[in-house]
Order: sequence, then C-alpha cells, then structure tokens
Amino acid sequence: MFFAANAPRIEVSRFDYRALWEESSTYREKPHGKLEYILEVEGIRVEFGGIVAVDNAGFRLRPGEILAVIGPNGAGKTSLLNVVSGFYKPKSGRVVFEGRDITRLPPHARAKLGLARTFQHSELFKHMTVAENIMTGLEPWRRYSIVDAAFWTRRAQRWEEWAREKAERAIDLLELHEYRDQIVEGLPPGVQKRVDLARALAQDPKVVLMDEPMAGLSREEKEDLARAIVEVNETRGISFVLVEHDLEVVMDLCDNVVVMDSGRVIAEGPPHKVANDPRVIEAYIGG
Amino acid sequence: KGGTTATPTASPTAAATQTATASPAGTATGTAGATGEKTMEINVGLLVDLSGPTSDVGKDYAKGAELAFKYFNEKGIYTKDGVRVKINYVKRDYGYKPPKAEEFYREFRDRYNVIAIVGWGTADTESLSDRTAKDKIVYISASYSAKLVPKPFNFFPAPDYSTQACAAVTWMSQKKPGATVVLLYDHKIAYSKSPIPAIKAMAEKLGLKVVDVDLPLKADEASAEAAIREAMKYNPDFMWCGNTIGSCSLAARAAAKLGLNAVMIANVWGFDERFPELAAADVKGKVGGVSPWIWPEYAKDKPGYRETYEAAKMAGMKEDEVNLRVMQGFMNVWLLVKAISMVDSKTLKEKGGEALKEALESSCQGEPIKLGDITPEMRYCPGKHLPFTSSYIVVYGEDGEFHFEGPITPEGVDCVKATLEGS
Amino acid sequence: MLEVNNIEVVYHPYILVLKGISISVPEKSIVAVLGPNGAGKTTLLKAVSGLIKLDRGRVTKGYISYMGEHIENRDPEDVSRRGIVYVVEGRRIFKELTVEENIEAVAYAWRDRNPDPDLVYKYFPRLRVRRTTRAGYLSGGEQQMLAIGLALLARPRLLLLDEPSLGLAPKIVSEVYDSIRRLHEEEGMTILLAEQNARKALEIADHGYIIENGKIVLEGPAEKLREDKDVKEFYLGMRGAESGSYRRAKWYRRKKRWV
Amino acid sequence: MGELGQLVSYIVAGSIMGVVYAALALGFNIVYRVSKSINFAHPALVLLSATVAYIAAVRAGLGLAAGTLAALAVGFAVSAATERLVARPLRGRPPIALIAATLGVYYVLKGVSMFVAGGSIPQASLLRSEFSLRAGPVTLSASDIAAIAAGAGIVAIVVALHRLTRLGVAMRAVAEDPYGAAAYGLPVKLLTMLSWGLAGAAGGLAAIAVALKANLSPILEVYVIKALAASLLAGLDTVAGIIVGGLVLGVTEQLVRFLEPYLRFGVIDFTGIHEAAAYMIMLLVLLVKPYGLFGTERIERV
Amino acid sequence: MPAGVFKETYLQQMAHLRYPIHVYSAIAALALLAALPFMAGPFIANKLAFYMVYLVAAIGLNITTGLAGQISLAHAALMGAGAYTAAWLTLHGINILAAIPAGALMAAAVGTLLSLPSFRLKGYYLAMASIAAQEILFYTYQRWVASDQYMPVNDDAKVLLGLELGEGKLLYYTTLALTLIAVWTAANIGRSSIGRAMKAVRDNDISAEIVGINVTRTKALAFAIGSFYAGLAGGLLALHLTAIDYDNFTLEQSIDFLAMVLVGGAGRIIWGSLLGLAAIMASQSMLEMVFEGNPMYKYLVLGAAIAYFVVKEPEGLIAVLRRVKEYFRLWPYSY
Ligand SMILES: Nc1ncnc2c1ncn2[C@@H]1O[C@H](COP(=O)(O)OP(=O)(O)OP(=O)(O)O)[C@@H](O)[C@H]1O
Ligand SMILES: Nc1ncnc2c1ncn2[C@@H]1O[C@H](COP(=O)(O)OP(=O)(O)OP(=O)(O)O)[C@@H](O)[C@H]1O
Ligand SMILES: CC(C)C[C@H](N)C(=O)O
Ligand SMILES: [Mg+2]
Ligand SMILES: [Mg+2]
Repeated sequence: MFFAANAPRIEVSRFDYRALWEESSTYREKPHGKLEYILEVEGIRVEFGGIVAVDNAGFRLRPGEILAVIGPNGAGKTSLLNVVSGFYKPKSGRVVFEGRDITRLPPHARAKLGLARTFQHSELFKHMTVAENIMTGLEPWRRYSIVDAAFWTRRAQRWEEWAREKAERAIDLLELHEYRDQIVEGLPPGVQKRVDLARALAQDPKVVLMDEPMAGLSREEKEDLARAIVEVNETRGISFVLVEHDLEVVMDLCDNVVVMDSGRVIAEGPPHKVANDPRVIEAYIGG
Repeated sequence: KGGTTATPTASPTAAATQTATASPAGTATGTAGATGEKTMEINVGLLVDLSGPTSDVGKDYAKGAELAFKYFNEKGIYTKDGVRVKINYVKRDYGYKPPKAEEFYREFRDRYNVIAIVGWGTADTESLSDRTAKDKIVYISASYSAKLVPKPFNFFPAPDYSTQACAAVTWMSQKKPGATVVLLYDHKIAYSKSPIPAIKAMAEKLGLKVVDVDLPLKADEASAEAAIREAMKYNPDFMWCGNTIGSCSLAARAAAKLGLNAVMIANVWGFDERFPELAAADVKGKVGGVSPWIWPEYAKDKPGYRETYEAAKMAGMKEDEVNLRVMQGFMNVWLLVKAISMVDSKTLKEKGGEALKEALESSCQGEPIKLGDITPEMRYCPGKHLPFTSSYIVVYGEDGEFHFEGPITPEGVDCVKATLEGS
Repeated sequence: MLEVNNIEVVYHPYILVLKGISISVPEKSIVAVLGPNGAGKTTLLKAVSGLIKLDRGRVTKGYISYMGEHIENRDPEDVSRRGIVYVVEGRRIFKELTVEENIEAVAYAWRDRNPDPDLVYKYFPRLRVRRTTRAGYLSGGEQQMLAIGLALLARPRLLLLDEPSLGLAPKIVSEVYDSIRRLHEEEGMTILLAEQNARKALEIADHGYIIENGKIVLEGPAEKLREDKDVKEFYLGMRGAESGSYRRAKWYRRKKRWV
Repeated sequence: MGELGQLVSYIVAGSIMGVVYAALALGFNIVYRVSKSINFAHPALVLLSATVAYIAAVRAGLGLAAGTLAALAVGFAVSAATERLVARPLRGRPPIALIAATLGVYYVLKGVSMFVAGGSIPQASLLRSEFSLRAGPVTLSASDIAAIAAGAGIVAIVVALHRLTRLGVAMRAVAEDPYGAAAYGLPVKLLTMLSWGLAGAAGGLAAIAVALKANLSPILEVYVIKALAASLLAGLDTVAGIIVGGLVLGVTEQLVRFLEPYLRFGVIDFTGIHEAAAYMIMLLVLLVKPYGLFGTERIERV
Repeated sequence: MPAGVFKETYLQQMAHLRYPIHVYSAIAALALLAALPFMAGPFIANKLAFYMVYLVAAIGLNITTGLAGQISLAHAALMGAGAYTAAWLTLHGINILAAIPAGALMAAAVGTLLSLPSFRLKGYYLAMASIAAQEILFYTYQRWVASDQYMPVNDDAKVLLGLELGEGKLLYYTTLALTLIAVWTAANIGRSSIGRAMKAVRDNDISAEIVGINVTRTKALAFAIGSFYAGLAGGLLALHLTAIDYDNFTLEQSIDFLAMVLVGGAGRIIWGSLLGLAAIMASQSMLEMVFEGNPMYKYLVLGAAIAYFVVKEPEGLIAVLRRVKEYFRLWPYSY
C-alpha cells in the first residue's frame, strides 16, 4: 500500500529529507520490537470540583493492538482519553508512552511523539480545505523558521512539498480525493470523520486515540471507517484506542476491551469474554 | 513645489465665491471685471478645531477668521503696487489632533498650494514649524507658544503664552507676596504645559510657591472636582488655569462647590466673557484671566474693534456674539492681510510665503505694525517674533463686572527663554 | 393529527434538502423516520417545528397541517404554542444552567400553563438527585433525559424526538426508550421520532418511514419494515450469512442504492 | 481639613461614581446575559441618551424629568433597534463579527449624537442648582444627589425585575442556546429584543446619572468604557453583583487619585494614573479571574 | 504514483501569481505605481504613500485577527510603539532606514507581551483585554513617552546619500518599496505552514493543540508578527510625519483597523486588507475633504458602512469582488 516500506522516497538534492521521513514515519519492519506495551496508563484520577470523573483507572496497550474503552455515559471514558492526550491534568496516576513518562507533557508535545487523537464531534479546522487540514497536522515537524516563511526560501518550499506529499498519501488512503480542495465546513459528517482520521494518520502516529468515531454515522459510513482502521492497523502496525458505544463495532474490531463505570475499570479482556461478564451487562449493556 | 497642478476639484466650502480652486500660488488673472483693476488670487489654509476638545473656544475663533476673510475680500486687499488680491481659503476641522493637522497641512500645500495658513493648536503648530519654514509657508497660529518665537515663518499678534503667564504671576505677587499658587493644567497637552517653565522661573524670582495639579483639558465635572480636591491639599491663595474655558470654568465651579477660596487666573484661552455663565456658580471676585488686548465689548468704537464689528455685522452676526475669540480669529487674518498689503504683487507672485514673511519682518527696523487700537505697536524681528510684551489681567469682580488691570509687562525674567530652556 | 404533504425544503440560498416528502402521524401513535446521515430527517423535524426559519430555511412547496391547520413556515414559538415540541438533536440543553434552572427557564415560557417540574422528575427520577448540578456536567444519558424532560413542561401533544440515542450507551438507550414508551402510554403523547438506531426505533414505533437523500424510499408498519430484506441489510446490519462483520467489511464495497 | 477628612471626601466621591459606574455597566451585563455578547455600541448609546436629555431638559427647557423620559425612550428604542438590525442577523457568527458591527453602531450613534446637538457634542450641565449639602469634609451637590438617585434607581429596578420574575433564568437560557430555547417554546426573539431594550433604557437612565455627575461632554463615553471594568469585576452575567463592581471601581479610582501626589519621583511621575486605573483593573481581572467575582464559569468540553 | 506528479505542481499551486494574467496584471500594477508620482502630482502621490503606511498596519492586524483569530483592539497602540521607537532613534542620530526596522522589532516585543491575555482568553474577553492594553499603552505614551504631546522626528535622519527620503517623490518610492516587501512577506507567511497553524488556532484551538500545534506559541507568534507590521507602519509614519503624536494611536484608530480587516476580508491578508483600507481610509479622506474635516460624517457614514458590511457580507468586500469577477467571467450569462 501507499505506506509500505518500499514506498519511494523523494530525493531532494542538498536537503536530507530521509531523516525527516525516519523521524516522523513509524513504520518499522517489525513494529515496536522490544516493548511489550506501547502505552501504559495507570492509576489515573481526575476530579472536577468535587466530582470524581476518573477514579484509579488505566489500561495497557500492546503495539499493534486495537483496544476499546466502553462504559455507560459519564463513566469517564472521554476524560481518560483526555488525560492520555494531555488535555486534562490527572490528580494522580501516570501515562507512559514507549517507556517514557509523559504525564506532565503538554498535548502538542505528545502529538509529536506519535500519539494522535480524533474527536467525538467534528473538531476540524472548518474554514480550511481538506488538504490544508491534513497538512496542518504536520506543523510539529516544520523544519523552517519564520524568516524562511517570510521570504519563501528554498528550505520552506522543499518542506511544503514534502508535507503536501504526505498529505496526499493520507488522502489516498482514506479516499478523500474528490474533497481534497473543498472547505470542510459543510462536508457530510462521515467525510469529516474521515478527514479527522486522515489528519491523524498523516502524522504517522504510533497510537491513535479515537473518541466515539462511529457516533452518528450510517452503517455504510461505519464500514468505511472500520475498513480504514483495520487497514492501517494491519499494514502499519498502528495501535488504536477506541471509545465506542456501538458494541458491534467493538466486538468486530477490537483485540481487547476495557469497561469503565463511574470512573473505574470494572472489567477488561477479549471482547467475547467481557460481553458476557455479568457486571458489564448490568452496568452497560442492560438486560 | 508649485510646479505641478493638482487636479482642480470643486471645493465644497460653503460660499462658492470663497472657494479655493487649485492653482499655483499667486495666479495673476490679469485685468478682470469692469473696473479694470488688476487682480490676483492666493490660497490660504484655515485649520481650526470645531469638534475637538478645544472647540469650546475654537468655534468662535473659526467664525472670526472666516468673517475676516469675507470682510477683507469684500473690502479689497491691495498689494503695495495696487493689485487687488483675492484670498481663497480652505477650511479644515482637525479636531485638535496634530496628526490630522499634518494631513491637512499636506493637502493645503500639495493640493491648494497655499502660501499662508491660519492655524490653531500648539502641538501641531510647533511640530510643523520646521516644515513650514522649509516649505516657506507663513503660519499665523492661534497658538502663542514661546517655542514659536524663534521660528522664521510663525507669527501671532500677541505676546507668547509664557510672557502672558509671567504677567499673571507678577500680578499675583503684587496682590499677595509669597503666595502659594496651584498650577492647574493638563500635563499631557503641549498648550497647557507651554508656559509652565516660565511660570516656575518667574515664581521663584518673586518668591511664590507653586504646585502642579493635573486638570484635563477635556475635563468634565467629576475630574475638575478631583483636581480641585487635590488643589485644596495645598491651601492655595491663587490658582493658574492653563486650559481652555470649558475646563477652567468647571474648575471654578468645583472650587465654589467645595469651598476653595483661591483666586483663579486663567490663560487667554481659559477666560472670556462667557466665563461666569459657564461656571454657573458664585465665582464673583474669585476668577480672572490674562488678555493681551482689551476685549471687544469694552472698546467697541476704537479703531480695529470697529472693523471687527463691521465684519460681524456684514456676516449677519449680532453684536453680542462678537467676543474675544471672534476677535482673535479676526486679528490673525488681519495680520495676514497686513502682510499682503506690505508687498508688491511681483514679489508675492514669485516668492509667495517668503515675501509675506519678509514684509512682516520689515517691521523690526521700519514702520511697526498695528492692528487698529487692539494691539500696541508690533515689531517682528528675524529670530524673535515677539511683537510686544504687555498683558492685562481681567478680573471678574465682586460687582459682577470685568475689570482690566494693567497692562503688566513682566520684568526680571526672560520668560521666552525660560520656556525654551525649561522643556 | 400531523399531515406532511409533499413538502420541499430549501436552505438559504438554494440548497434543496427535502424533495417532496409526505408523512402522516396519526393521533396517539409513534412514527419513526429512519435514514442515513444527511438524509434530511432533522430537516423534516425542523420544518414541522418551524425551527428551519432560524437556519434560514423555508418550506417552498407542499404543506404541513396539524389538526387541520397549516403550520408550515411559522415561528417556532407559534408552533410550540399549539402543542408541538421539538427535542433537538444532540442534547441541546442549557449547559451553563443547573438542572433546576433549566426547568425554571423553560417553565418561564409556559408560565401561563402551570408547568409542573415534578413531571420531569417523575419520568426521570435520576434528575432529581442532580438538581443542583450544572447541566453541562451531566452524563450524556442524563442530558438526553433532561432534554426530553424539558419538553414535557409544555405538555405537548406531539413530541418530536431527534436521535435520542445518539452517543448513548446501550443500557441508557434502553432506559431512554423505556421512558419514551411510558410517555406514550401514560401521557398519551404522539411521537415523531428520527433515528439512526433503526433497531431501537422500529421496536417501539407503529409506523416507519425511510428517507434517503430527501426522498422517502420505503414506508410501512414497523413490523413489516423489520422484516424487509434491504432494511435488514443496510439498517440493521444483518447481511445474510456473513452477518456483516466490520472486520470483513473492508473488502466489500457496496454500491446498491434505492434511488 | 486633615488628611483623614480628605480621604473621606475622596471615598465618598468614589462611591458616588461607583453607583454611576454600576448603572452604566448594567447595560453591558443585561445584553451579555441574553446574547452572550458585549454591546460595544453602549458607550455611544449613553452619549446619545445624554445628548437627547440635554436637548429636552435644557435647550427646550422642559426640565430634568422630561429629559429623563426622553433618555429612557431613546435608549430603549435605539438599543432594541440595534438588536433587531444588527445583533439578530449576526446570531451564530463568531464574536468578532458582533464586536465589529456594534463598533460600527457605536460610530453611528456617536455621529447621531453630534448631529442632533448641531454638529458637535456640547459641554454642558443638565442641572443648574447651587444647592448643596455639606457634612464635614463631604459636600454633595444637587447633581450628586440626583445622580445617586438615578444610578441606584435603575440598578434596583433591574435587579428586582430579575429577582422577582424568572426572566433572568430565561434570559440566560436564551443566551446560551437560542436555538434550543426556541424549540422549547421560549419567546426568543421577544425576550432578546426586550432585554436589549431594557439594557438601552438602563443606559438611558445611567446617562442621566453620569451626565449629572460629569456633565454632558464628548468624553462622556469614556466613563462607559471604563464601566466595562465594573462589569468584568462583577462577572458579565450577574446583575446584582454589578453594584459591588461599580463601587470597587469608583473607590479605587479615587484612592489612586488621592495617592497620586505622592507618586511623583522625578522622572517617573504617575500623575494621571487614575485615568488608567480602570483599565488596569480590567486587565487584572481578565488575567486572574475572567469570570469575575460573581460570574459563572463557562463549561468547555471536547 | 500521483504524489510524484503532484510534487511538480504543488508549488505552482501555491504560487502567488498562478496564471499568466496574474503576472501581467502584477507587472502592469507595478508600472503604474512606479509612474504614479509623475502622472498624478504630489498630493495624490503623498496621499497614496500615506495609505500604504496604514496598509502595512492593516496587514498586521489581518494576521493577528484575521488569520489567527486573536481579536485585538490595541493595534494602534502597537503602531505607536514602532513609531516612537523610530522617532526616538532618529533623535539620537540613527538613520530612519535603520530606525524603522528597530521600531518594528520593538513593536513585536510589545505585541508579544500583549499576547499574554490571549493564552487564557477568547472572543469578547480578549477584545476587552486588548482595549485595556490599548488604553494603558495610550496612557504611557501620553504621560511618559512624549509628554509634550508630540515627539519630533529628526529631519536630518531622513537623508540617505544626500537624498531626502522624507520628502516628495522619494518619500513615495521609499514607502512603496518597504510596503511591497511587507506585502510579499506577509503573503508568504500566509501560505506557509505557520499561516496554516494560525488558521488552525483560529478555527479550533483545542484540536489544534491536540494535533500538535503549540497553541500558546502560535498565538504569541501571531501577535508578534502582527505587531511587527504595526511597528513597521509606525516607523513609516515617522518617515512621513514631522512629529509623532499620541493622537495617532487612539482606540478609535484601533477600531478603524479592525473595521478595515473585517470590511475587507478577515484572513485574506493582502486583498482583504487592501480592500478594507480602500473602504475605510479612502472614504474617510473623501468625507473629510467634502465636509471640511468634520468628523461627524465619518462616524455616520463609516459606522453605517461597517455595520452593514459585517452583517451583510460576512466574508467582507473580497466576496463582493469575487462576485463581480465571477459576473464578468460568465458574462453575458447569469450562471
Ligand atoms: N470539563 C469538565 N468539567 C466538569 N466535569 C466534567 C468535565 N468533563 C467531564 N466531566 C464530568 O466527568 C464525568 C465523566 O465524563 P466523560 O465525558 O469522561 O464521560 P464519558 O464516559 O466520555 O461519557 P459519554 O459516553 O457520554 O461521552 C461526567 O460526570 C462529567 O460530567
Ligand atoms: N442550515 C443548513 N444550511 C444548509 N444546508 C443544511 C443545513 N442544515 C442541514 N443542511 C443539509 O441538509 C442535508 C440534510 O441534513 P439533516 O441534518 O436534515 O440530515 P439528518 O438526516 O438529520 O442527518 P443526521 O443523521 O446526520 O442527523 C444535509 O446534506 C445537510 O448538509
Ligand atoms: C488650546 C486652544 C485654545 C488652542 C490654542 N491656540 C493652543 O495653543 O493650542
Ligand atoms: Mg465521551
Ligand atoms: Mg439529524
């Protein structure tokens, strides 16, 4: 596929983009060889003025795994995800990414390490085109200064070319060609979700956190999105953490499931096992 | 300059006959009209404040200047060699904002090729003075700032603010030696600050104690009260108000309300016939102002004043509308007209503003200039455009009448120099 | 009770969204409108409630009649006064107000009809506990309940519900649907329901319409729709033997469309 | 008069200004409550109301009562019209649109004020009376007393209106989500327009208060801009809290003014710093406690 | 591999002048601008040069507010920082051409400071913070920086190799040259990744942060760059004027700048600013000429125009221009 190991690299004279590719591209022959867990989240506690939203919860994610976090509304799933992506500061607990403690890191720094995230509601840059949205995700890897930008130096031009090419690959993957130069505001919600994912994938992340990716999508759109997730997971070894209410999707896609209720983890394990856990049925699935 | 012609545009000045058409300075239109006299036209800029913080006095000043233009045009302005000069004036309201003044200055210069400007404010006149000197445009301003005294192209028919203020300080010290004087002025306005160094120098010389208090030029009742409250801390015998009449009258009202018993003397622009009415409080015997001239109402029939009234009548104004401000505007234009009458048409045509300047400066050695009986004999010398040095102190007496005391000529301190060095 | 006759709806300036839709909602029934994303379900409900006006939309053709009166292109207030209340998609409650204040605010609108806050708590007892919490901090299910609860204050005769299950956990979905059923049964409310969750909707509905692309492509009694082959495949995700695994979906591209 | 007496007189003056500030700030808060937006035209609205009041009361000689009525009417009408013509069509657009549009209205109203007064805003007082009350270091003029009455009156009326009816809550609901509110049957348009009108009327009465206190002048609007500090200090969505915001602002300003003479150290001369005091309070509040003392914090979630 | 082909065209797609017609128009416009002082006389040329100063400032605000969405009503005050710095330097014998960039840098520094509130505040709150900042800076200028109301600019510092840059045609050309540089660099910043990051922050700061953009830094940068242009304009002002007066830097001027950006087209750095400038400043000058400087008409006419355009043309005059263009392109058919 487009991201395969032997994808042709652009050769640009005098400018070593190979390093840049290496830095941002997570594709390895054997992804994440040594580490057992790529993301470890332990003992997280989040409070909002007295309300305990997350209470000593956590999960561990193996490289290449698709993990689902499910649980009733208000269980603290989004809050937990926000802690992982850095948007909320936990009261206690830690987030370890590739063996490195990132609990105190600001969100934008985490993105650069390879932790991407999509949103529950469309959080795209609505006045920009699809291509621009995706390219914006590459800003952390910008390799030229404001002076280069102002005078549009070779350096700036080269980088822009590189970024655009990377964006094109994400566009290919998610079949967004027809929307490439359209402003995202007003695109169908399903397409917006795809753009959101493309923006994340263009960053060559190691882990993608997705908050209710399937909410509000039709069956057909859900299938499209699922296909994309499975594909990058299989071909590039990208791991996923999905917060999702659609149990069918969870059962079909995920390797492991974590179930939360009232801020705590009440069960975890493979989907079929969890689905039959009485506590889960009681708290989440219902009779 | 003057080589290219700006696009002739119909200027919308009220009276069509008075509008300036874009034309190089001093176009001789040759023989014109039935009378067969030779005529030429010149353009003059009129920069006034009708809407800004000094519009309380600016509106009447502008009125005075405009009626002077009409009056003299009507009566006929003749150069030394008998060519009739028609003055086209272009009026701009700059709202007492110096940047706007500079914008309009450029319009005057580039679009209308004016050779003289009748101006207004201190900050703008001062900051433009070097440029007007370069452009050789005579600038007759309503600002009598001491800093303009040495400038080659700036003129005014009065002593500078510093010399006037020194007269006031002299007066105070005569009334009560060793008195405490609070200086109320706007610490951020060039006009208000202008005489302060001279006042301080003079006060030191005469042994008076002075204290600064900030009174905004754009004062309102609340801020005037605050200023007076601060002034009361110092138990003053006198106060100097360096702002315009609106602000000074509010200060007087606040003083009356808060029971401060000091006598307040205001700068020329801070005191005139309307003061008691504006103060709307019992200020009898407690306020006064400086004036280099007797006010029109008190010398209606004297030469000079007569012309002012005549012009006002021509413009359809009532007699009691003629006040000090109208006269000041009238005088500035009159000075310009005087200058024109002192040159011959050829020099005027060739040298424009410079000719007028030289004419006025010829008074240094030769015949002095007088605007009727309004001013004493005035002499403008190169490098020192200080026509005379005496001022009256106008006091609003216990009887509710204005009394002119003086004229006083400050002595012992070079007030112009004190200001030039002091800031 | 409600008769939507062949309406066309145009958003400003000329985006035609509904292309001739007719539905009818009999008194004391539950009618479900199903359809994929962007089909026009919300638009239909907005057209009925008058809210399209706020989106600069208009009914340009056809009519909507409620109890024999034409109500298309009226102000939303006017429509709600007649007893039609619309529970907007996406839990549009007043997030910065507490639950109580939410109720108070809406009660203000109906102060002439003696709104009864206890009715809200009766159907959604969970909310009583959360009375003083700001609504923004409620869980998704509670927010949805509050949203429906607020509508009750108006004592509507026709309740328009837009995707009440959106983003809710399965158990909460069941709970919400139970409440809807109770409202229908105990208060005798007529309900028009727009849903993506076809399974749930068809469970409680008497009649269903399927909209795609602004047109009705299928309609019928709920039980009939539940058995329809296409509905089964595309809305209920049951695809014969394969039974539609998402994992396998990746190689399977479907092109079939009704229209 | 001793230092202490001085201080007392400054504090009294500050409190009077505080009441006036509270009345001026009221307009901002009412609009914010119902529209979640700041009406930057408010300063000019106050200016216009004061100008009209002056024309009615002094130029036409109808007296202060007539002037007050005129100001109220003009304030109400202009503000309601602003809502209808500018704010309503901008619903849902980002804040900057309404900021710019109301600034445009601000210009227009300023121009109209100049126009009705014949070309420029006059400097004049609304009330001519030499009556005054004196108690120790404190002197109150007729204007002061009338200003307090007008200022405190309008604040009391509006607070009562909010407290005694559920209008306040309804307004907040409308502000937060006009769309949802309309769906639930709240009379959104009417409520919004009435609220703006009320804000305008409050501005009209506040205009009387401030014009009594500070005279009619082109810089009257500066007081209104400064009153924003009182709004912020109290919290933009409170009504009753505004009185605290106003008093704190007014007294602080006077205290700074009191201290000014002691703040002159040669080159570094803080003369006039009280003019900037309101803005410093504003900045400080925004940086430290943007929602003010009594305001409710916004909820932001992803 | 579509990417390979695309690489060739991407830079072309990003170019400022994409089609031959753009190139020709640019050349024609430049020629016209160069010849203008000879064709139109000093008044028009001076006026145009003066507008250019404000164009540079408007571009600055269009970056801060239009592109990055950080509302600022303190832009005039920032322009002041540049102007006073430049003027002060000339008084100390520094040539104006060195003083102008120094002023711009100073303004950028002050602007960065002013970005502090934006880290926490948005929308109305940020607008109010900027009003406060504007007034505090204004106070500083009034009382401390130039307490004599004006700070003179040294005319001798406006001379380069015996050429008087502050006068006549040279003033025009100097301003033109600096303006063109400013326009070009601003346009470049707009199309760079930095520009995209700013737009991202404007559209959705939360997701920008999560996507990996350092939002705080981007906001600070947006303020810094915007202020840099404001300072540049301030420096140019020092070149034009005989003295720098605080009345140049009032809240009202800041409002005018904001109006220029919004009426012209927010986020359309060059064309939006240009159209906004033409609409606001040029019409203001017209009104001043017609009504002898009376500001009442400015308030009435401009105020109404601002409100009208913001309400009726959300995207600004640029949208009107596009419609006109479209109309002519399709002429004589209506669609
Ligand atoms: N910013 C916040 N301020 C205050 N409380 C919050 C905030 N964010 C979340 N909460 C509270 O924390 C709890 C957990 O919320 P969270 O959004 O994490 O749940 P969730 O599992 O994602 O639910 P859903 O399935 O509805 O999305 C809820 O009670 C919520 O009210
Ligand atoms: N305010 C609007 N202006 C213009 N077009 C709109 C507007 N609102 C909706 N649309 C368009 O109308 C179409 C139908 O939208 P609608 O929201 O009614 O669909 P829906 O069936 O409710 O979808 P969903 O399942 O996502 O809620 C969509 O294509 C949408 O883009
Ligand atoms: C203050 C005003 C009365 C104008 C005055 N001529 C000045 O010097 O500025
Ligand atoms: Mg969630
Ligand atoms: Mg919908």
